[in-house]
Amino acid sequence: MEAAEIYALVRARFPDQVVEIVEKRADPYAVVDPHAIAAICGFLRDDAALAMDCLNNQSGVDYKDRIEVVYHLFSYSHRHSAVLKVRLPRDNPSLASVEPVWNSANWMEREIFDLLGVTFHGHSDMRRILMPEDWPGWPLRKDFVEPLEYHGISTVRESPIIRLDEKKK
Amino acid sequence: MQAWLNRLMVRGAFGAHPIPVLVYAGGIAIACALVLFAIALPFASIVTWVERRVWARIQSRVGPNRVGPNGFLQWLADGLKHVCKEDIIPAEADPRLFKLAPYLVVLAFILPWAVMPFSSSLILADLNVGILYMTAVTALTVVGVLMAGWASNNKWSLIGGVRSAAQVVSYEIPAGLSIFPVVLMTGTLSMQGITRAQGWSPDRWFLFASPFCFAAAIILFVSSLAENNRTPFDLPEAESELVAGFATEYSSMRYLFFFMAEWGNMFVSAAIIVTLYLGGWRFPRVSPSPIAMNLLEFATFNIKVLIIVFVSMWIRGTLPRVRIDQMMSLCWKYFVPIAFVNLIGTAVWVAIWPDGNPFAAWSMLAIGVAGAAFFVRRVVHFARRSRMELYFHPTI
Amino acid sequence: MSTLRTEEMTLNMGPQHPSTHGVLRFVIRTDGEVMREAIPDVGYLHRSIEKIAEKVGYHGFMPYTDRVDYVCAMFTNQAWGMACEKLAGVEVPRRGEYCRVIAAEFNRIASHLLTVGLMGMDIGAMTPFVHALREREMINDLIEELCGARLTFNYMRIGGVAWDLPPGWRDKALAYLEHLEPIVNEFNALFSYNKICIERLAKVAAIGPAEAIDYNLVGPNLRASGVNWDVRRDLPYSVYRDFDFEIPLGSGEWGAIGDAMDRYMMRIRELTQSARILRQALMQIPDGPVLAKVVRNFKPAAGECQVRVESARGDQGWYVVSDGTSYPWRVHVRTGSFAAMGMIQKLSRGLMIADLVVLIASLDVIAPEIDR
Amino acid sequence: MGTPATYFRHLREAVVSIFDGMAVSASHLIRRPYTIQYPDRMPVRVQDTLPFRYRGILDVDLEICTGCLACDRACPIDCIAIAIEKNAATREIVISQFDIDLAKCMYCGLCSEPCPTGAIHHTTEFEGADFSLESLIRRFIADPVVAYKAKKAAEPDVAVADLLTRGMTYVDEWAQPGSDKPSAPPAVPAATKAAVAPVVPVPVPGK
Repeated sequence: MEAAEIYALVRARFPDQVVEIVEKRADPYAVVDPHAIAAICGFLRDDAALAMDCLNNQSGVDYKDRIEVVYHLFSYSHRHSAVLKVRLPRDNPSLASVEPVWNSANWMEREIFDLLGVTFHGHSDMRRILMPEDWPGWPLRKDFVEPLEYHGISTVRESPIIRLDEKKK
Repeated sequence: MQAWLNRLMVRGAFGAHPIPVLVYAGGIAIACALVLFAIALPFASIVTWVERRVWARIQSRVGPNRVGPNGFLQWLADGLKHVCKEDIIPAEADPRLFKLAPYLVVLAFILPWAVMPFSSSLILADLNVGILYMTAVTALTVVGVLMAGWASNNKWSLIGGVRSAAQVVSYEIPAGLSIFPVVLMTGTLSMQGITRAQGWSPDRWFLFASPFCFAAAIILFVSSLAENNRTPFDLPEAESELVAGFATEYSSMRYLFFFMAEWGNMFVSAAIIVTLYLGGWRFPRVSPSPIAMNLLEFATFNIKVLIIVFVSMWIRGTLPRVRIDQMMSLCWKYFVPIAFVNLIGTAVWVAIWPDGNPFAAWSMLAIGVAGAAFFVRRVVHFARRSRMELYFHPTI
Repeated sequence: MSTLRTEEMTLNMGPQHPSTHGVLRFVIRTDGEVMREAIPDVGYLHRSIEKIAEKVGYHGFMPYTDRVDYVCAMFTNQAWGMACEKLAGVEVPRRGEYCRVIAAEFNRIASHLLTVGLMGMDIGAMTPFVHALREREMINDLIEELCGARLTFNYMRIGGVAWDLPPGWRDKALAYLEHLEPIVNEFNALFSYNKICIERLAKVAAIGPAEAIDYNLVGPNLRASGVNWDVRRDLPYSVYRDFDFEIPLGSGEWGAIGDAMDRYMMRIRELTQSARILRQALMQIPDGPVLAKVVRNFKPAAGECQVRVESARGDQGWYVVSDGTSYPWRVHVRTGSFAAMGMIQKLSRGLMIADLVVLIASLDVIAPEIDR
Repeated sequence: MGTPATYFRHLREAVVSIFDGMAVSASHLIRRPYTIQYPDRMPVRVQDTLPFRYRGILDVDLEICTGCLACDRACPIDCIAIAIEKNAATREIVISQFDIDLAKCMYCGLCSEPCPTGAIHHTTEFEGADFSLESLIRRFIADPVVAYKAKKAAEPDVAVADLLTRGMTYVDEWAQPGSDKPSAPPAVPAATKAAVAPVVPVPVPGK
């Protein structure tokens, strides 16, 4: 099934929750209402015609004015894929977890929480995964400033090269 | 030796009025020290070098070849290195037990040398319960290992120690049961008695005496691998699971003791197998001189032992490690029943042919030779199939 | 036995542990030898590669992709190249695509050799490990001649590859493939079909097909569970359409379907399939340029794309967002090891400590790929 | 364990497979080890056995450096620092600094790729261990030098002709974007051939 048909089916089922469908791209996507994400994902997985049995990729993107969480879905039984997007505000973004729908979301949501600060409620184990527990800030946000030291360990190494030519770079 | 000391005493070698007990004690002490420092410790050390070279060749590598000719002195360098290292005792460990454990392990490795039948007269004490003594004292290792695992106060060490205890205690049973067929056939427990009951030619070794003996010898060999914590039964120190098992917290000389004992024990258990099943030191009587004969017998015994040790190195270079439950099921479901069958079978065999059955011996020997020939064919097959260059020189 | 009071023990395994491939850490709750649970703790090798991508530009990020999965860096190279080409609509010359496939398949063999060798080491047999690494060295020699590096290849560029095949390389590569097959048989006789090996691996941590899909397992791990899916065949990229090869599937012939033995054998079987692809690719390689014209200041149009590449550790998804400048806005890599690692906590329940080591090795998790 | 049949099947499988495995490992006892005894027991230095494309420590031939800064721009980690000044009168470029921080360099080869003359190139040298990070900085320029400039005339400068040949051979190894290079690249000049051909006593697979 083509991506457009999938989005049409989703729109038919959730007419108000699908915000936008962008088709003229390499990978077309649908933007959906964050409050309905768990329901839409449940529908996508359980509907026999769609049967999106695999959450292939889940990632977050910080667009400076908003944060998007992107779901790349895939169906091994029908061999088709779809992309869902959710737009969230940058202050305290939070979203329903899709872990009850696909177990693979567990770690990917932890990663998004760790690096972008999106909280997923309904997640079984919302902890930092890659960064240390006490790391300040969300590293993949565009306004993140790396602390100069962490527990007394310097995080930067001064370049030993002194550039004579200061204009460049 | 007692007679020899008596003669010296009569000649006045120890003064006018020697006290015999002291002389005997001194003599035994000197002899023990000789065996220990001239044979046991160098053997245990040198064999580490041999093992590393054999292992390396199996793995297409070269192995240690820098210290001395072909790396022969590597063992000395390693020993020196270990002695020079800091002896660390963890703060949370039980210091007394922690220090005691390596000595117990070394003790278990030294004691069996007392009854080691190197040749017809080179034996410290030909106890009439020699083989029983041997199995009893080698089992002491487990006390040391368990103690080391417990005293280290490290969970990995503890698991290693407990695994070792489970393993050694379990495999004592098939090992013991595999000794009895020979005892049944010879009616003696003395090491020399068992050796003398066999001949120098393979058809008069107990290995080929009957199918039961053959199976018993294999079980004894595998059990001895397990008792010495050798691959495929190196669970107590399982490097990839338990870091270094019971030896995790040890360093310096104490660590060396554990591994000296491990390699030394290879010699001890190989000696048991050689004595029981491979004709011991028996050699055809080619010279009337007792000294020459003893030397030849000594060489025969050691070569046989080294071949068994080599096989165990070779197994170490081939097989993966079994899991603890498989190790247990191998012992209790396979070895113990088979060992019992061997025991009963041998009893029946001895009842039918009290003096052995030469036909059975020759056919067993033929089967053995055929197996070896087939094995060589497989080796040639694999060597030919691969496109790697052949290289027969033992060193590089 | 129910009256026997036992106490649970908490063990810390890693990050410095001989068999936690790289720097993984597990907190293990065990009851004697049997584990209640192993809780993975990752992040010890986190180098913020996704953040670096936002700072170094499209061309400059290529050497960093080597570090995403340094055991099979060709695939990360290729995925990054493909993502950029998809964003900017660059067409790679056919010879370039062939060079990519040849390099990548050699890398797959090298990576699988490492995996099967590590499996040997993890269950206590050193010899298979050294033999596998010896073979890997020979491949590294070939790749070194091709691109000048043995581990972090940086062979591919946006629009093709950086070097053409050197003179005489094709014959050497074909000769190596001739050498590989008897070695694989020998390896099987030495290790794979060894009774102890089969006993250790069979029936350990079996994963059913539905479960594997649900946890997003990919690549050989997924196929070991019987799911017939290979990106090279089902979403063909590059020139994989030109080749005739089989996708081995797990059958559970040693125990349960999708057990550690199935996953292990999947790699052994893919060795020969990769050799088959390589032989065809080396014979069919066309003439022509290997690198398309791509401007130095590479600025794809604003947009986003996802590419999927069948790496040695399975379907690797690269999600790249471009905002039209010369720096990518966001790069996200979804790797096979990350998904597999997320499953270990569930699979570890009821296994023995020795089985955890087997489980890690059979899932072929590589720390840099998890942490990135 | 199951039936007696499976019991004996297990036994037989174990014996047969261990027998075969032992045969394989025994067959390796009579094969030549693969080890290269780096660094001392080799007939030739290992550096001389490495392929021409090997990406070792960077070297710069200042005599043919054009001062175009392409390498500086291409470096993803800024480990190259070049300072140039354009002399408006003579239209010459004066290079006053050319530093490479080898501690930072990741040997990716992106700098030598755009070099027009092959001045900056990877050598086969890789032994870079040193006692301080400072000593890993290679400073190629003590006093400012005038950058090389390709002459319009056909005759290249005799003094740098050899360097240029070497440099251009190096450049030719790289795939040129869009160029229709022949499938088998031209034979490498004799000087580099020794480096390409394997001289090590390495068992070449398939021989």
